[in-house]
Amino acid sequence: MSEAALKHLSETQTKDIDENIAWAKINRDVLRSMENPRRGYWIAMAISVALFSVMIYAEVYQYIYGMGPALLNTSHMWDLYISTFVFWIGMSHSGTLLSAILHLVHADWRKPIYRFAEAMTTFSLMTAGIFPVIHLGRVWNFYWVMPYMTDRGIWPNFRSPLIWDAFAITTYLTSSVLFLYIGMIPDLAICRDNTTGWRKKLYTWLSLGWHGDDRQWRNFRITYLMIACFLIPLAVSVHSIVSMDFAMAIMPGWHVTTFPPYFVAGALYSGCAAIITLFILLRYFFKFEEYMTFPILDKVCKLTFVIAMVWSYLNLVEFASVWYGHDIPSKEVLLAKAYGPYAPFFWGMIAFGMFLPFALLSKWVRRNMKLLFVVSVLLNVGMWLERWMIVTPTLSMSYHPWGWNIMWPGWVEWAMVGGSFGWFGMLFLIFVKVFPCVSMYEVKEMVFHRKRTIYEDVDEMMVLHKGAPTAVEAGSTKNGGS
Amino acid sequence: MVVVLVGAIIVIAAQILDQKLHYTSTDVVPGPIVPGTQYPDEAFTGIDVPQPIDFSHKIHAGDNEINCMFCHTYARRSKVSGIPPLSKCMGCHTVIATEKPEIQKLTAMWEKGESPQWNKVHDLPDFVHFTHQRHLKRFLFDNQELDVSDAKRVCSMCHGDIAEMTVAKKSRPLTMGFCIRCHEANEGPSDCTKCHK
Amino acid sequence: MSSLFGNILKGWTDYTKGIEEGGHHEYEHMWGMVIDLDKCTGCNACSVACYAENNIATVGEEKYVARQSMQWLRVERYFDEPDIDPGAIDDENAMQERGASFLPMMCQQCNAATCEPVCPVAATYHTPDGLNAQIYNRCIGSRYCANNCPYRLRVFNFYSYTDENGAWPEPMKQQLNPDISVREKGVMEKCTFCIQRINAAKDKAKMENRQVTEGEVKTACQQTCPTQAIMFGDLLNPESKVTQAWVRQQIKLGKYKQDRENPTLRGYRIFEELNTDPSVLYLERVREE
Amino acid sequence: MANHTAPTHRIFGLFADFEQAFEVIAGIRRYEVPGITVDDVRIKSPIEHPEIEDVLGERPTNIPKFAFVGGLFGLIFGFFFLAGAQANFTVQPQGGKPVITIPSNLVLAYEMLILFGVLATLIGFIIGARLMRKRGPFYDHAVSLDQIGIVVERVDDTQRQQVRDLFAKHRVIDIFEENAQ
Amino acid sequence: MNQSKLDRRQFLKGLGLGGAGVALAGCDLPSYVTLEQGEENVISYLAPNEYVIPGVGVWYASTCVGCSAGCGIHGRVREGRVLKLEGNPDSGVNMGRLCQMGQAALQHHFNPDRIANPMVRKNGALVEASWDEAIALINEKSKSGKAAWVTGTISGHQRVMAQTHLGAIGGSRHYAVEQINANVWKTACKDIINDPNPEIHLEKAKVIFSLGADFLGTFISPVHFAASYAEFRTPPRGTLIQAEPAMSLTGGNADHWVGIKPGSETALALGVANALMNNHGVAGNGISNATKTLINKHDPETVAGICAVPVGRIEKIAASLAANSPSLVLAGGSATGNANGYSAAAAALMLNQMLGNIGTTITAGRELAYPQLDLVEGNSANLKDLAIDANEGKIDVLFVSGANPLFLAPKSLKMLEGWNKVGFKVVLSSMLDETAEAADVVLPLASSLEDWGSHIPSYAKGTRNLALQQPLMEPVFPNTRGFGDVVLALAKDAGAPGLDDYDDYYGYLRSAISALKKTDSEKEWNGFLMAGQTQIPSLGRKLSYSDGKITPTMNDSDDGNLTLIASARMGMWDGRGANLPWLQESPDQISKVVWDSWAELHPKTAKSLGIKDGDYINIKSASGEVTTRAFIYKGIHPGAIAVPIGRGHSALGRYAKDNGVNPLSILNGASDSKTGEIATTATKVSVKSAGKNKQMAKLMEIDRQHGRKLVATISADKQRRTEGGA
Repeated sequence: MSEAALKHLSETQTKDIDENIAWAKINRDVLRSMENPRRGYWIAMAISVALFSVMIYAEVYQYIYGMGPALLNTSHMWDLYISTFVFWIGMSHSGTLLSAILHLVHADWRKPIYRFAEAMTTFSLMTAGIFPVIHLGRVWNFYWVMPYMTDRGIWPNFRSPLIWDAFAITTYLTSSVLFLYIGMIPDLAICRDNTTGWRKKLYTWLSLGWHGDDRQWRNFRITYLMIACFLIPLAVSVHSIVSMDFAMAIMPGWHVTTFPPYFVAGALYSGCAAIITLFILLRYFFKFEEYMTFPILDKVCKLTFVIAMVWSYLNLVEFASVWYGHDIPSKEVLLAKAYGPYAPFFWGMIAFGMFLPFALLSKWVRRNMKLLFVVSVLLNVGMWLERWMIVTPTLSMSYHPWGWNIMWPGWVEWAMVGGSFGWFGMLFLIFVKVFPCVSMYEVKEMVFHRKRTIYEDVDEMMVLHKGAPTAVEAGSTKNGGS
Repeated sequence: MVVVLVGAIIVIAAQILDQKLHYTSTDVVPGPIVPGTQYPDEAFTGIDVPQPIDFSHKIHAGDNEINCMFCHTYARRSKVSGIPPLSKCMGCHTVIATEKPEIQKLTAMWEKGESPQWNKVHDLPDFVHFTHQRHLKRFLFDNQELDVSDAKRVCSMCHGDIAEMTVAKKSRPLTMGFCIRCHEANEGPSDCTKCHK
Repeated sequence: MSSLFGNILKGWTDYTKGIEEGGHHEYEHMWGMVIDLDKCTGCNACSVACYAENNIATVGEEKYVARQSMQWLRVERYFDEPDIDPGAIDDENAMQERGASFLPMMCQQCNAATCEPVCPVAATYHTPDGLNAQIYNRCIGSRYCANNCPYRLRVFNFYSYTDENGAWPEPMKQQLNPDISVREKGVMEKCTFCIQRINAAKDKAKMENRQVTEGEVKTACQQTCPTQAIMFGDLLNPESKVTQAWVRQQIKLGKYKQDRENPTLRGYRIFEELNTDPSVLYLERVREE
Repeated sequence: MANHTAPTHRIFGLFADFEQAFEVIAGIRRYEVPGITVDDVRIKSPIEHPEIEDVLGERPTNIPKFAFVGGLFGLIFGFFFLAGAQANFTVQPQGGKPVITIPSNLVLAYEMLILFGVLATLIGFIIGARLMRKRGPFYDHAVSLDQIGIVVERVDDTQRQQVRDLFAKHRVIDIFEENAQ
Repeated sequence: MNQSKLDRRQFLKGLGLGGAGVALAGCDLPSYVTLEQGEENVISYLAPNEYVIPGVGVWYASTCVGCSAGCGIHGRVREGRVLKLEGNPDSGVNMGRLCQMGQAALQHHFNPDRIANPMVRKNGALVEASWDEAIALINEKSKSGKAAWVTGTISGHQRVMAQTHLGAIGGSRHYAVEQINANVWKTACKDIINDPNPEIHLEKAKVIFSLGADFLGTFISPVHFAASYAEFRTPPRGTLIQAEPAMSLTGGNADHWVGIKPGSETALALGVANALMNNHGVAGNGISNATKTLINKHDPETVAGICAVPVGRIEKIAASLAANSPSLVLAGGSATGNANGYSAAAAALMLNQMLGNIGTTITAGRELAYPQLDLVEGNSANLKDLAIDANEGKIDVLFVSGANPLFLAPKSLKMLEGWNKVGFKVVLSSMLDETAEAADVVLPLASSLEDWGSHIPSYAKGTRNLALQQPLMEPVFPNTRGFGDVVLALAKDAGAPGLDDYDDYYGYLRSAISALKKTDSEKEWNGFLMAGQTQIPSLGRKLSYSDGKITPTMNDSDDGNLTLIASARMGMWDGRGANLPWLQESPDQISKVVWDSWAELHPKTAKSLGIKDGDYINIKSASGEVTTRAFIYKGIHPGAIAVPIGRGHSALGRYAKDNGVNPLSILNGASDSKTGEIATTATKVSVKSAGKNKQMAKLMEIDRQHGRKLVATISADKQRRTEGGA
């Protein structure tokens, strides 16, 4: 789409979706997005694979030589691995938010964009799940955290927040994969009906014999609702549990009671920011202007802003409670964050996380795709810094001054962090070419219901009884469209 | 109510399952051979280890009924049972069965002042602390029902029926599970640091 | 197959007991230590003895700079008048007027250890001896325990030190103590109060059908200390010197606020206020005014 | 009610216009075809229609029960599994603290509740929606695009034509028939 | 006798590696791989003794030769390997305690860099040779000229053996070289109180005023003094006052640490004496009038100017000494490490006399009845003599053992030039140090844990003992031989009389000690070995006092340069500990630096020179320069810079080589006027930043406790109230 057309669109697009869009066009557009990857796709894929390969190399290196090359040390036993883990867990909250919460409150503007958000949830979790494993000193024994029966009569320690993590992530990953998958079944049936070859086989197998009868739809609706209901408390519990990795510890700067809500808010925040990023990318690359519209983007941006403010508030509450709580070690950690060697990163987090969201209030920013893209990426950089600033400064300044020192991550750690983005990108790129990243049936529903609503508004039913042109007659295709 | 009921069912079911798992093998193997002890068992077929000299436990401990601790004399004094010193072998074999080829091998070594390099049969991992001394005291010397001459019944708890073996063979798995089951059955210590060093 | 649910009722009894009696402390021993900081000269003999006894790897300069060193017992040194800001030094105050302060720090064997509950695989746990044990072979290296130790007394094998370029090139390997494992990379380790010596003494006592006696167990640091500033013994044994010292200093286990009749007594435990309940009692350094 | 042939036919009509399809069901509901009730009607739709379901009447599903049972099982099993494991893990008495740690087990049992709840919901869905079975004979790709299909079951010979007429009246696009015998 | 020897040998032979092996890499295996059967071997014993039980550690007594203190040790032997050393509780020297160097002796024993085979220089390079070849070469060359021996402090039968050999090859010079010594103190004691090695009772003193004597670290017998120090600190608790230019370990434990200008210790002692006489009415019995005149010249104000110490502190020291009796005044270390060192020691003894300590805290020692066994105490004056004699061509054949003159000697002594003038150099050593690398023949010695020997501890209270050293295990390197064995063989080859009866040094030692103890019983001999020592006759000495010569003058040109203090540290000692990774990684007690040298600088000095902590600095004297990193703290006089001795090897092994710098190399060669000791605190150096900055390997980056209650300090008054001793 040309610049001018984009500008035009940004001024004229006022509805979440054009309800007269032809249903066949929806199918066509979405199915087209799954085919014939272009050069940009392959470049992105190559970058992702390259990053991921570096990660694999780093992991092999770490496997052979131990955790030393990551430059972890006696004070800093955790560093980027755990902060990046928290970051990715946070990213995963976007899909749940958009899908489940907005589904429950019947915000139907979620429909064109929730699919990729859910995919993001799943893949972020799959990325996040890597980190607790690779950060283990003896990674080959990672399965010892699982509660399985052995003849040795030993079990994991269920009191450890790390075990809670393992349970929570497993549950969350299972649930979110199912949520994504179940919501996709009608679309898989569409794909099945419109493809040939291996895709047809795949979709036939995956769509479980969906044929859209009313029993299926009814069960589908309730299943979807049930899982959504399960997912919301789950999502909250998952990030609370992740926060307990820190809040349950005794360390100053970690032992904070506001951490669970703070983490949840931060998670939703980074998730929303990531949705904006991917929204813009998908819209641009797959030419989804008609589905991922400016009004929807507006709503996402406003939502992001609101959550950003919640997060900022909780952040300030934490600072205030540390400051007025007058626990000296905690206060030292806070001051060290603000004035110590990590200060640039701390202030970067404040700037990107607390102040940058105000840019989202400007309509001009919200309509300026390139700028908004940069803003959304920076928001996530801010959130990544936040996680780093939670993990590392506390370790640098704990109770015993003997352990005070500054540590900068080694190349292995950076490779892992970069590689995690490659891994996520790789999964996501495969996803968008194998599965529909816009929910076709739900866009149709959205169109259908909105149209009915409009008809009701103008008392259209009267007109219909008088034999006025029906939607079929008015449209170029059988139903709807202009 | 429901919670308690389902919980009770789970517990009872598991108890039954556990009982089964615990005692399935007693059908196959006769009861405890050391009085006053519970004896763990497990389907383990054993591993043969070749040795430089074909020493036959059957001839010594089986046919001639030599007490295990006659040769493995360190067992009651140390954590390791020890391989008998060559001088002990030669104590008898300067006189007995000198014509056999394996004994002649041994004599040759003795004269050269070398010791045979035995291959370890029952080798616990290096991070495990196992003491023969304590186990012998618990099962043999402190056991009113067992005479010291019956040492091999105690030994065979972990080493199998050595008296019937030609070259020693690892006939018990000696895994942590094996140890744990015996410790549970006989109320041995369950503290990790007792065995892990 | 061990009984998965068989012990649930027993566990429940223990649980209620724990509630009523504030934890079921069925301890066989409660090993404790007293370190007199007035006698400690900071000579480092304890630290080297610990290296020798416990197969601790030396790491070399580079890794030491990266703070990946492995010492279980470190002798810290502090200055009373540490202000080395040159501007703040006038001629009157130009130099140290006292010596330094030395602090031997080894695992404090906390009775409410912060490291124990966070280990995902229960590789660190409390033994019936009142020790905070570390089972090396169970450790998966999540390092949560070390993060949660306010004393920073847990060290991690960031590298493998067992190869020829490691800490024990041949024939140094021959010196390794067979009573304690050599830890591989990825394993957390820490001071054990020389648990191999404790276990040897307990085994010996059991062989002789008696209790472990006072003075029978000596930790490597205690044994070598030129000024005998380190005392070690069983706090459950009322006769032991350590118990007597704790009583004399009016310090009780299980409390984080000691109601002492005499506040000028020298005994204190480090970070007692965090309620970690350490088993190491320090006696304050004494200096002339 | 004529009953001279067994009600063995199924008739499937494809409608492009959703309103007309609704009208067909409304017609059946008004007994425009004698002997055919709304219970004999199934629809195949590209989207979810709560409105049509209203017209079709209450058709209960068991999924909430599945979810409840799954969740309850997860909660109880989770708690007792963990408690059993802890009670059996003989080195667990750590520092004199309780063997069975209620708070941590509740956290984990909560996760188990959700996990088993979700899994049971999935099973309930597969069972309730009759998924993973051979698809019925009446299916048209148009259903997954934008047309709505109405299946009338248990139609006997006399009703056949009436149903076809009703369909035709409401601008049916295509009609398929099948004798279920 | 032969039979018992066989037994002993057999015992060692029997201890092959049996039973449990080395627990190596124990943790890395997944637990299901416990099935290691058939992969490890067990070798049975051939014919062990009854008490040898695999899996059970047995303790054997021996003697530590890490320094000349001669601490008794117990070595834990299991499966034929010595695993751990502990102090021997029966030893009067260390009472069961051990310092870090004693602990680390194991790593000397198991060191990977030990010499495995004899080496002979061929075409300029040392190549491995057989013992026969090496011995034949020595026998051929050693008769060719004026021979000499260089050893460290040596005593017992090794001394006898070395001197027998020296006599047999017609030499007369024996240089006992020891960098870290108390020669000045002992000489002063001999001259002034008529006992070179008086008993020093730290535990009886209520105040110790130490002029640089680092008795907890490097002074005479550190472990013994540390034990006495512990008693001294037990209520009623004594006060320690330490005066020195750079903080030593003892200074680190002082109640009052007085950082004085290097070389001004004598003046400080005189100033204190002045305050005692004038302000506290101390009479000064036995002090000559000449000395009193000198004291009167040194009123505290004057002294304060000389020493750069506030007057108040001098008064305070005097008050403390006057109020608490008995007290003890010591001098050593940096106080005696300058041209005026003897004066400092003399002044310290004078103070003791004034305070009436002689006879209470300093009492008479005992003299060995067999002076031929007594210590030849090494000193650095001998190092200087060696350099001079070698340069003057007075030595043709040189035997070196237990000393490393090429490392210790300052460049200004031209030791290497002299060394190269010596025609034939034989080094007996277990490690290839600088001296061994420059030798013509290197004979590999067994380690101290593999060798027989007898030692006289350099300091003893009460009775005198002969400390016995016995092998704890078979040689790690089978082609090495004990010092005694080698020298015995050489002496026999050289035709020394009376040695033909002895096959080896063990036989000699046993018969010699049996003769000494007038017993030939096996049981008693085993008793000696089990105790690790045996008492030998000694004669009491008697103390007297006569003033020593005190010359307080300091010819210190205040040229803006700093005074270099080559400080001695427990750990590296004189450099012999540098190849032991335990000692390298054991942080220095004060600076907490590991694996490298450092230069201590006062913050004021550092500021004026523009140097920050961790900066590389260049220290340049008239005879050379070294570059190391700065450690900035207030425990050093602003006019001084201290660099520890011990590192900076160019040889010795993988851990020592190219690690740190050697401050001895740039000393200017000045020496104590009386004893000839090389002055370690008298070299002027210029210091400038070398630019780079690198993080130092240190145990801790911080110096403060940051409000935490880590080391709490209570005032002595309060302690006296609660624990008595007021």
